[in-house]
Amino acid sequence: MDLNTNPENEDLLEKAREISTSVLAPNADNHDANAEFPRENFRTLVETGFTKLTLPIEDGGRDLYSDPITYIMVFYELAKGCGSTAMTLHMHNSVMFSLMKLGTEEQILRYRKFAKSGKIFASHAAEITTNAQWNRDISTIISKRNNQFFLNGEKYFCTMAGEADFYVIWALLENSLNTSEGLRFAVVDSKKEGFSIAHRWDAYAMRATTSHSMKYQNVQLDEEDIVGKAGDVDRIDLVPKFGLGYSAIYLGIGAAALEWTTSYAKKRKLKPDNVPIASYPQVQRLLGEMNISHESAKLMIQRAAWKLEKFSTEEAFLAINEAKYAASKASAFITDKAIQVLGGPGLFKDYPIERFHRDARAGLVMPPNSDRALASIAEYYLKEG
Amino acid sequence: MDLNTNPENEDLLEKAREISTSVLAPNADNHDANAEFPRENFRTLVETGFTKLTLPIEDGGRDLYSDPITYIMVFYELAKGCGSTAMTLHMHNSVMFSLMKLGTEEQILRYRKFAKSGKIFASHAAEITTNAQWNRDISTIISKRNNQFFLNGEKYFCTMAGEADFYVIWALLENSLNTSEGLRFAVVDSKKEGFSIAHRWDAYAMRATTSHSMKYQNVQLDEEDIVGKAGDVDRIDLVPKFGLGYSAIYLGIGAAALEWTTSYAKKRKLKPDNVPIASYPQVQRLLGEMNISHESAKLMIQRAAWKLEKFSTEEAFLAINEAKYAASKASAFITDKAIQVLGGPGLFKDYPIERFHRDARAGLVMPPNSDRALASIAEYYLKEG
Amino acid sequence: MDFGITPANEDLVEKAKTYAKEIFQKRAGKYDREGCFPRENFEDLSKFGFTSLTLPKKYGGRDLYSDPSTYAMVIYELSKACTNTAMLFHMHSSITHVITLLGTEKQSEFYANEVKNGKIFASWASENTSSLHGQMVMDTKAKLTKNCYLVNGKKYFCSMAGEADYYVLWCQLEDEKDLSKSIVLLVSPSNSPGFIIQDKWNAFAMRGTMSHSMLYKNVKIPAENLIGTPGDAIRPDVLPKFGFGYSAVYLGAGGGAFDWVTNYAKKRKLKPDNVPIANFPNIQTRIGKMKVQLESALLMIQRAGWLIGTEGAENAYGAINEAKYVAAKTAAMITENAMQIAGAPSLLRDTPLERFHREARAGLVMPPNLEKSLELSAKIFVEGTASSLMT
Amino acid sequence: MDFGITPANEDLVEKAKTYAKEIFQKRAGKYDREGCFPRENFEDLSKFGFTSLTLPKKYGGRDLYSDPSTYAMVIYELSKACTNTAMLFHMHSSITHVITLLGTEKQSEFYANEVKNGKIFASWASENTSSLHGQMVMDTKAKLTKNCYLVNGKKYFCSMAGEADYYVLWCQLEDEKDLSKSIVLLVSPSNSPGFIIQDKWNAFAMRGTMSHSMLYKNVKIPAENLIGTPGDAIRPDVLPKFGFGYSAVYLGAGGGAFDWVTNYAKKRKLKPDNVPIANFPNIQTRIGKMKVQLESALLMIQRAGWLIGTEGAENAYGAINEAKYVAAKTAAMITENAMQIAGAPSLLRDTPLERFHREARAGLVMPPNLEKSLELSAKIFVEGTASSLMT
Repeated sequence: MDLNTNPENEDLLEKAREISTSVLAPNADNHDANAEFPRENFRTLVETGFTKLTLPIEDGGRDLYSDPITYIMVFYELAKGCGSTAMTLHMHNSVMFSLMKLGTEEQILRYRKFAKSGKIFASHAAEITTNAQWNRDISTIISKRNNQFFLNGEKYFCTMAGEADFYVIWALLENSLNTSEGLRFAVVDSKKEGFSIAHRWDAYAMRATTSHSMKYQNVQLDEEDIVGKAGDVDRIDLVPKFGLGYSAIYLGIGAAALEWTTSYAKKRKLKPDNVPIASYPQVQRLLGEMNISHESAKLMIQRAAWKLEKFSTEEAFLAINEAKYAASKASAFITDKAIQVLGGPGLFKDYPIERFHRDARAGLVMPPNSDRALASIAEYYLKEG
Repeated sequence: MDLNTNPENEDLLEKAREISTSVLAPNADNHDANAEFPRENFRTLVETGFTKLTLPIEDGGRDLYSDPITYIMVFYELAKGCGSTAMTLHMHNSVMFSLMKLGTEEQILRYRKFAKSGKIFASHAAEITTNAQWNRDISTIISKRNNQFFLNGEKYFCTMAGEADFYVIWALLENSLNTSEGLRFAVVDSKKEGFSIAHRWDAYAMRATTSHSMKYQNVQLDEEDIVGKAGDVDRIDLVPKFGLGYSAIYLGIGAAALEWTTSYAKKRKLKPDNVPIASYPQVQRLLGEMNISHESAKLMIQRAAWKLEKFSTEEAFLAINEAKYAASKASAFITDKAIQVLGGPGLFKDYPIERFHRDARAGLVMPPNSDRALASIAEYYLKEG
Repeated sequence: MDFGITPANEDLVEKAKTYAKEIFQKRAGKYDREGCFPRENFEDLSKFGFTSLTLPKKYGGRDLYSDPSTYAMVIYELSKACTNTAMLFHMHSSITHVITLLGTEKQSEFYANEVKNGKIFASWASENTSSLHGQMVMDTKAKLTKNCYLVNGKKYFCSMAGEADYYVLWCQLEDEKDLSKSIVLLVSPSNSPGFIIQDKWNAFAMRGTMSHSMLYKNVKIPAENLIGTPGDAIRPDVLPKFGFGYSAVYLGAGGGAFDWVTNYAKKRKLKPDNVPIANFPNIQTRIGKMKVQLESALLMIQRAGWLIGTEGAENAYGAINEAKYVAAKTAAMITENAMQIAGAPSLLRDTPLERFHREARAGLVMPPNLEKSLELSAKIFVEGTASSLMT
Repeated sequence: MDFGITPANEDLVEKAKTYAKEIFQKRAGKYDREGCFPRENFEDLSKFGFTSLTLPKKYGGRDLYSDPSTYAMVIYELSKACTNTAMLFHMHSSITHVITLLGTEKQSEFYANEVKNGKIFASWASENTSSLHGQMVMDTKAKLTKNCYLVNGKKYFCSMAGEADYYVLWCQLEDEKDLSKSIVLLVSPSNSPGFIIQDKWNAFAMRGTMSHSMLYKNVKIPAENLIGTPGDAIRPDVLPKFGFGYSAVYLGAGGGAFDWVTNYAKKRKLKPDNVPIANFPNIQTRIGKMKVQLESALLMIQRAGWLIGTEGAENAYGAINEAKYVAAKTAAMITENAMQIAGAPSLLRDTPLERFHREARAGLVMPPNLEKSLELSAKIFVEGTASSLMT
């Protein structure tokens, strides 16, 4: 099991670290407080090529889904600076990857061009459910009347709603037999008519993702806006890739909490002892637990990425689910303990800890939530084992 | 909510404490090691009237199910000395109580006489399942051929198998419509023919209960050996009473571990410090957790008993389930932490801690096991609330 | 042990439930979001007579600290709607109780009257020692000059700073190191000069408590505003009472989340099953665990209350700490599970779950902190006495 | 980080799996119940060449300590069948490795030959300091008189006492306090006079390890049986290796329970449902949790192994402790859940669950204990170095 990142892509990791520290982190609290999309972060990300990570190399991309270990470590690093930015960038890169795989030649050329010019693509899949893992019960419909296609429906947790340039909306062709046959990606210019925000994203966590609920009313589509064909949903295995990225991002949030808390504990002194609290046994116990929890979860996401690289998505599916569960749990745990290390000041908004704590919580409840992840791990394992 | 024991029955508590310390505790490790029934304990319990606790006062009993708080505190104290003894005595007293409630006048007179002369009654209900709470899927059958009744079937976890004087076997009349209509108690002299031990009780926990699996092959019964009539199973609400006693017994085991560990921690010193380990913060942390866990669980069982006294069994059902779960969890937790306090020596058979640890485990898995208890708490609460 | 509500005070718990449900619940989100003092709630509490509950009966109060279990249940019910309000109500009720307990007849009458006029009292004790460290250190000093105390120092977590009408300052008399002889309570009208808000309270949790850091710069307090004799405030029959109420406050965050989410689970249906999620085994397991823990925590609070009532706060010190520990843990565990049950929608501010989750978090870190609670529980259990452990 | 088994040694893990399943599994219950040394297993291990795996290649070994991950996986597989055997195999393998690492050419050759003749080596270090306290204290003293060391002292947890052919004694040279200059390893044939079993090993867990307490009364050991130079045994590149193997041993108890119970859950059906209990959501949740933890623990062990291999045991010290912590916690958690899944039948000795549960318990208390592991992890993480933390 080789968990090293590909040397060819090492530059990306370094760049990610730099952007994370110097651009993302300084702005994160503000974006969080105002629940606003980190536009200026994206300006940097476009400039540095991070919006083209998954594009083919001949297009100036890095084809990074062929090196999943680097892919996840990049997002792990970015998430340390700002979870919301990392999440939205991951959505963009993942959906872009799918469009490249599923589009017709013309579509591919078109989206490439947009991507190269810095356009941002959002992926809107979730519908109202809970506890469901990969929801396939889709009621957003593409219908056809007089050679004109129309999109109608409602989606939840639409990251970058009102902010992306294109929305990639998971929808069913009217009258299709089942999801496998009828699922398509409607790729729609966000400036089109018929979109409305049904419910603003005023959330506890990941506030800067602006994941509003969106309503689509007779959004007009042309045939070229519809990507994919029957069976593609089974072929592409996109959803597990999303999941792998989530795990890296949620773990990055925990890693940031660990780093910040450690450096705090090394400096903070209390009267009358006047030694850093890092030398107290209670604090060491907490830091030890946090550190171990982070290390194990990191190995779990690296292993999942390695499996994705070496084997099929199908074969990596179990490991990806395990990684998602482990990473979410670890970050929730780490940020809980971080607050304990700080004590009362752990509640202050002056410190980023409470943001890390909130953002990490999203990992536990966003689909696939922990209970569902566990059940599918068990089902899958019992079938295989 | 008055959680005091009835002053009239205070003598029982004191006696229970005394018997527990001076008779039960000294023998407990031996009975455990040899998986043998604590016969000499029962001699003392018969002499001191503890086998007649639930009989009517006019029979020299104490009618103790009318004072459930004292009842459970008596068994809590006894369990500190020997969990297996407390468990088997509880089975005897509880099933005796039922016979007094459900028997015909002649039957009652007969069983009273036996009980007064020191006979021990066992209650054999469980059949092979797991995860089921109150199993009603009974396949032990009472059939009738030519005015003679026969008992056939197999039971698991038959406490005092081969040791009690009478077995009270939960069985169904042949061809009955359902459990509610057909359930009867077959009260059988243990010396009758047709009993065999299907599987010896060589268990991890509660070893001295000799809870073998029993097989019944054409055990002959007379009509007078069959107690109860259609609908009794619903009326009597016996099962929750069993459950309440379990919770007290399992908590008693945890309480014994807490007491023993505390006294150990006050004495044990380590080189080079030479202060009792009770003064180490890590040990205090553990003892604090153990103590708090014990206190809360104790309140939970007292509350359940209080509800059983003041309201119907139906109304106390939720609290009893809650108590069973809380007590089992608390004792498992306490005995886990006790081993941590001791460190390596926690593994020694020279100390009773490992027995407490094992016996406490039975509380988690014996029916109603923890998962089932939780589910029925939720179901019941959601219906009520 | 005879737990539960004294019949004579039963009306108070019922009233608290009603106010909570009909009035305070609706306002809780706003106070939290805007981080502002729940003034309307305090106006109502005053109108309903709740702000004088802990005053002696002769001053028109209900002497509720003599019935600690009921006192705790009132706080618990308020907290299930608005944890901030419950916390501040507890601060006000405790300090007015202490003023009339330790004060002179004249002082008691005067301040009781002020309470009945709707005045609100704050009490500020915390200094810059972390919750990790046990010993009390008091850097705020009071110096007697002529008829006035001159107070200088800095306090943290000053609830209702800039909002209350009276501040009760915990300070140490200069030139005396032994806290049990030198700690004093001084009452100051909040409009006296010298109170400076140093760090605005902008917190993750308990946002409506307005617990700014305060600087005292030569605050002048008339000598007659000294309550009791030096050291009284940390008398073992006085100090633990403050801790007792916290358990009810924090458990309320758990109780509120539990009520909300069980109700949600009964109604919420998912495609394609179309049965309430309350029927799912995993959700039932969670609800069962929450329910058992909630009941245990309530009993631990009632036990502490019963001990205060029968044995005095000094001898209830262990039980008070244990109740705080269990309550804080339980509230955190319940809100965690409640969010898991509700799933992704729990992140939205439309549901109160994320608010309860944050409030419960405060219970885990605000003093007495969990580690110290455990240590105290062990010491008292092992040694059988609480002596000299309290400060 | 390139984890996993070196292809050259892949056969060993496969063999270990096969032996475990076909031979050792069946015997495990007996050794546990009777509390006896797994002699038949050691005879087989010797026959299969496993007892010389850690010897240098030139002495016919496989130098397996140079491939720590494979070493750990071999132990893990053995432990899934019989945790006692795995533990003793690890003790023997580690001390024979250390002998050939620190010993002279002549010593190495001699003892390697003895291993190949089927001799078993034990290593006794523990003294009566509790796991709660960190610092190593050595009261067993060796005094050089003429050509012999005279050894006196008392040791605890002496695995294979009365069973092994050679005992390696950890003692301190008299008149030198600094352990790094005075701790010595002395090899003694087990039939030398002066070894007295003081307390028979009668334990709840790891019953087959025969870890009696031993008294040394004027045990005479020829001076030439000194291995290495004083202090070598606690050299930072030597000592941590012992700890590394424990994680694989204890995790094996979890792995064994996991395999058994998932298989059980697939087959076990209950009336009236008649579907395997593996279909029940609550059981799936448990299995999912167990699986994730097991995978994480395996990775943590492999990471520690990889670090030993690439950076040396000294620099892997933090990772070794972390692996031990996670492995012990995981094994305990898995056996706990496995018993819950199996329900009441898990109490019966017909199932191996209660045995695995007990063995896992040993992992929680045997050194390095959990508290110390956490502390070490934190210190190394915070300070970035393991220096001077090891003894």
